[in-house]
Amino acid sequence: MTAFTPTEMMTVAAARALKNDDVCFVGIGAPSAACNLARLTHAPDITLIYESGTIGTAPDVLPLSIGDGELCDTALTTVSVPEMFRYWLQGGRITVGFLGGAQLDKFGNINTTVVGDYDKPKVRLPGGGGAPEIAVSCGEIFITMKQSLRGFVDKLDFITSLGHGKGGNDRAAHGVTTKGPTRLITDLAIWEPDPETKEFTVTSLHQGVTREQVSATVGWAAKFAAEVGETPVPTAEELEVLRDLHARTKAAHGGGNE
Amino acid sequence: MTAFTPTEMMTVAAARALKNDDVCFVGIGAPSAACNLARLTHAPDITLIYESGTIGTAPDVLPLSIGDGELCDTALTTVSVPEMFRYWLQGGRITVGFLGGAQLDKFGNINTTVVGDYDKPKVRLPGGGGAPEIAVSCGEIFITMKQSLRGFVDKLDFITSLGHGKGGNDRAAHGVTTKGPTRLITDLAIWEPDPETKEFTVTSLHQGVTREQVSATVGWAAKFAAEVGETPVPTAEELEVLRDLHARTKAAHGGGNE
Amino acid sequence: MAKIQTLSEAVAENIKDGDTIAFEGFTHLIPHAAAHEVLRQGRKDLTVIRMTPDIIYDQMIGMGAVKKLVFSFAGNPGVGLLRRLRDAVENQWPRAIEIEEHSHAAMANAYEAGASGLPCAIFRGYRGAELTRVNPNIKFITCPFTGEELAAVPAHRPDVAVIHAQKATKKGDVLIEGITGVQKEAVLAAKRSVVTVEEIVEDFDDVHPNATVLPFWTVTSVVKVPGGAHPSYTQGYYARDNAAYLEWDKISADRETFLEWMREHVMNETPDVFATRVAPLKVQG
Amino acid sequence: MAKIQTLSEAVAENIKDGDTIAFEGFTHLIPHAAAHEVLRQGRKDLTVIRMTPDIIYDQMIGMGAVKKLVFSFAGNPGVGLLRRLRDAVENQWPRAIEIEEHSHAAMANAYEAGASGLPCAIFRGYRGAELTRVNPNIKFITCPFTGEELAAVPAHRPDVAVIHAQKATKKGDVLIEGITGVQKEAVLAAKRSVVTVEEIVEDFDDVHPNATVLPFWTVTSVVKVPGGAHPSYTQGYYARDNAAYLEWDKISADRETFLEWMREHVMNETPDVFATRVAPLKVQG
Repeated sequence: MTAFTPTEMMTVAAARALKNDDVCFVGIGAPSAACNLARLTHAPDITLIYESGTIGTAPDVLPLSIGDGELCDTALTTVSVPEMFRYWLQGGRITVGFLGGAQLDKFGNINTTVVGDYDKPKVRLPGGGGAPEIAVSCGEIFITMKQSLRGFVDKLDFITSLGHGKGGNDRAAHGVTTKGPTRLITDLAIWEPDPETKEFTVTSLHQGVTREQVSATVGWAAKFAAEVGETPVPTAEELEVLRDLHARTKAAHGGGNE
Repeated sequence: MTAFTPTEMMTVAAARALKNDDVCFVGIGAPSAACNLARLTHAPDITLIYESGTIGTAPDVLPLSIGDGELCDTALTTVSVPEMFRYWLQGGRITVGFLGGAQLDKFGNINTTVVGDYDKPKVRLPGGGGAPEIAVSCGEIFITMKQSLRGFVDKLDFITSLGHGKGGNDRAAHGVTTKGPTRLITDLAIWEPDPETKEFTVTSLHQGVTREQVSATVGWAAKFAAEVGETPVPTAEELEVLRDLHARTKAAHGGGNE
Repeated sequence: MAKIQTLSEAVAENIKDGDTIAFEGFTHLIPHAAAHEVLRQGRKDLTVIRMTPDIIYDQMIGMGAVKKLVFSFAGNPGVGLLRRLRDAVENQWPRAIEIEEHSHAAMANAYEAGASGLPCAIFRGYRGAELTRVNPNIKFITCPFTGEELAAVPAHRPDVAVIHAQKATKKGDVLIEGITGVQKEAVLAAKRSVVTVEEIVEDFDDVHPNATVLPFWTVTSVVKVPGGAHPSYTQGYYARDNAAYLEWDKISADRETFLEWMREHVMNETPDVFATRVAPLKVQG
Repeated sequence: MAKIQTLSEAVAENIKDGDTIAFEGFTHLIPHAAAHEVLRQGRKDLTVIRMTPDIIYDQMIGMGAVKKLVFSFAGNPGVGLLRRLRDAVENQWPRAIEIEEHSHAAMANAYEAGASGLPCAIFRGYRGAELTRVNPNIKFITCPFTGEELAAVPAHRPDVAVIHAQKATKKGDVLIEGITGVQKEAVLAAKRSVVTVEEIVEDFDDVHPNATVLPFWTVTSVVKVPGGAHPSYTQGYYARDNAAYLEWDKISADRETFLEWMREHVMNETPDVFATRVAPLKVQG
């Protein structure tokens, strides 16, 4: 068996959750790697959309931003940004949206706006960007984040985008009909919302990870499903394709940086 | 001096009212001939827009419809119909819109919807198309119509598009800030709204036309401005360009009809 | 996910009695072949939406397939009135039809709102226009920032959109070029869609990056029907058959002439006839 | 009617102290050269609108030219946070700035509404999102047909829009290709506009009929500035200078380093330097 990093495990686990007929709203970083890994392995017909307007894109290397020329060059078509948010995202055509952020709570609500008070922030973060509407317009949301006490908090400083709100039916009470976060994929585990409370519960631990490690890296009392599986390790093919993708990316972008 | 028809006089008079920097929303028939005559004579930089989405079009022959391929082929760009009505018409970018119709009243209100009752029409006309918003969104409106008792009526059967409403400030009372009909160009005369009452008054008679002829072909008591001029007859150049345009049009479209 | 099908299959699978259907194409790319197949399959009680009903709906109305018409301009473009539509509205022949009448701006905005997943569209429209009196689907809302009154209409959300386009890929992606009208919006607003095309190609790699393209997963059914827009035109393929538009004025003037013509040229024909109709009208591709 | 001018003339004529300006370009085609000229001419108290402030506004904010920022995502794309913006928001250096914060959807809709001549945009947005608490320019209206609550934001109507594009004609028509972002909407929403371009050509006769084109009469000023989007990219001309984005993270980390860099690379430079900056990044046209 090949050795792999926790980040690789996270990316592979996210990729596996995608289906061949999914239409994904992709963000930069782990989601971009996961979506393109899925496209290059089990989901060749998957549609990848970046908020810059590129629809059905198939980049040979991972983009540096959501608006790289490579995304446009390889896209089926590129539309304006207003059209992207109106016809495509709000139009309800996206099956899976990826989100992540500086802070996450146990109901999948996310903060990417400020640490501290909004008017006198300790750290001014980038803000929501597409997230507030991605969170409510996509069929479902996958969240990818590395676990840490700083990021997995009991109470967000600011709710940038809605997950399951206060849990239970709170999402529907906001007039939202989409599923919201159905999967939280971290470097340690896979979490899914409890069907009733909507609180994230661990349903699968990555190889070699203990419940204690998981609990020690979240700011709330972590819950575990009745049956917790072990995430299958990355296959040789998954690792090879992912590493090739990263190597091509480094060669392409690294070259430009010298 | 060359002989000319009343329709030619009407088209030439309408063309002369257009300026080199106008942006015109063109309809089929007399407006199309007038706008293209202006473009081929004194207003080479005029922008002609047809509601099919063609912007900055310069057809060599007059189109049969507002969506002929020739319009697209010669346009600077062609946009979708929603964009045309949103960004271009409602966006307030059109300086002059042309309207005409089955019935016109003395305040420039127009009916192209029904003769008779709306629910039990004697004649079901085509309807408004772009007219309701052309009438309020263009900087000003030129109306071209041949005078007749059937068309120039005291009371419309249906108000398809707003002119000066009931006259005076009625247009502004509808929340409309554009000028509305500033010129009515017929086969007999040029009419302009009275500055106060907004009722159309004859400001220029075409050569050889009498006040009696004008009065006899409208269904209200025609008013004449304090000073009524005589419309300068078409110049040799105007007639030549117009007739060439019609000849090219007949040759192009006639051929397809045989 | 688009299926590449025959026109007969596409209509049978996607268009049902009582459906609300938008056949779109603004002067250009009018899906006549698909409409004829709908008539051959005997669909009835349809609610048909279209900015410019023209000949395509004059035929459907005259054949009694239409229960309700939603429209903004009902003329025979460049020719005159629509005589079958008039006969239905004025004399209820062959049946009474309901009318929901809008302006072009309202219709275009309603498609745009449908494509955007919104329940309604707002626009600066209908001021002083009497359609507000006869169409209960025109309302007004107040801008919460300026207090300005704006017109509102419900979004179009047809069961089916039917359009004609230049090309599709083998996967079912669709390319529309030239006067694109409201077709992209109509397809995105509809639950299902049938797209007839002039040709099916390998891919769109040589197409402009910002061309109007509908991805295969937004389209239900793609059918190759060369000439399928006749007597309207397809940019890059064939010109408008103006003689047919002029002729329609005479055919549609009389009920019996109309029925006879429809029997001969529609009911007893197949989609293949469209290729022969446009053969004399070909242009440089 | 577009004037073909120098960058110095275009900025002097169109951009005044206190103006509301949208510099747009979504990752692609960011008008850096124009922003530098605004700084050189010492404009101040600007309200700047932009979906993604990134380096261009980090520089303007750091130089104290900005009074208010309207935005939706303030990061250094692919790199991290914007350090000059943070210093202004967290420490009021070199001055305090007002913040009006939206989502991308709200910003895109606000430009679209501005281009459409509407006072506001409506969309399905901000549900459960806390920006509604801190931004009074987010309101809600009720759909008159379905009763659904929809978010509303005021239209963007900047005094000036500033963009970079591939080409202009001699008349001043502007062509934008590739990732077109919100630039067309920004120009149509604005009272005036300054457009820098890579080259000026005779006409657009060889361009796709549905390409994104702004006619000359919608544009105020056109300026040829090859490389004017550096360190972002211009599709068909040159690639993104990723090293510059990474370097910015270090330059902007310290106030003195920042000021020194701005003096050397912006305040004491001319627009001509942009052509030399992109020379090593050229791609096949």
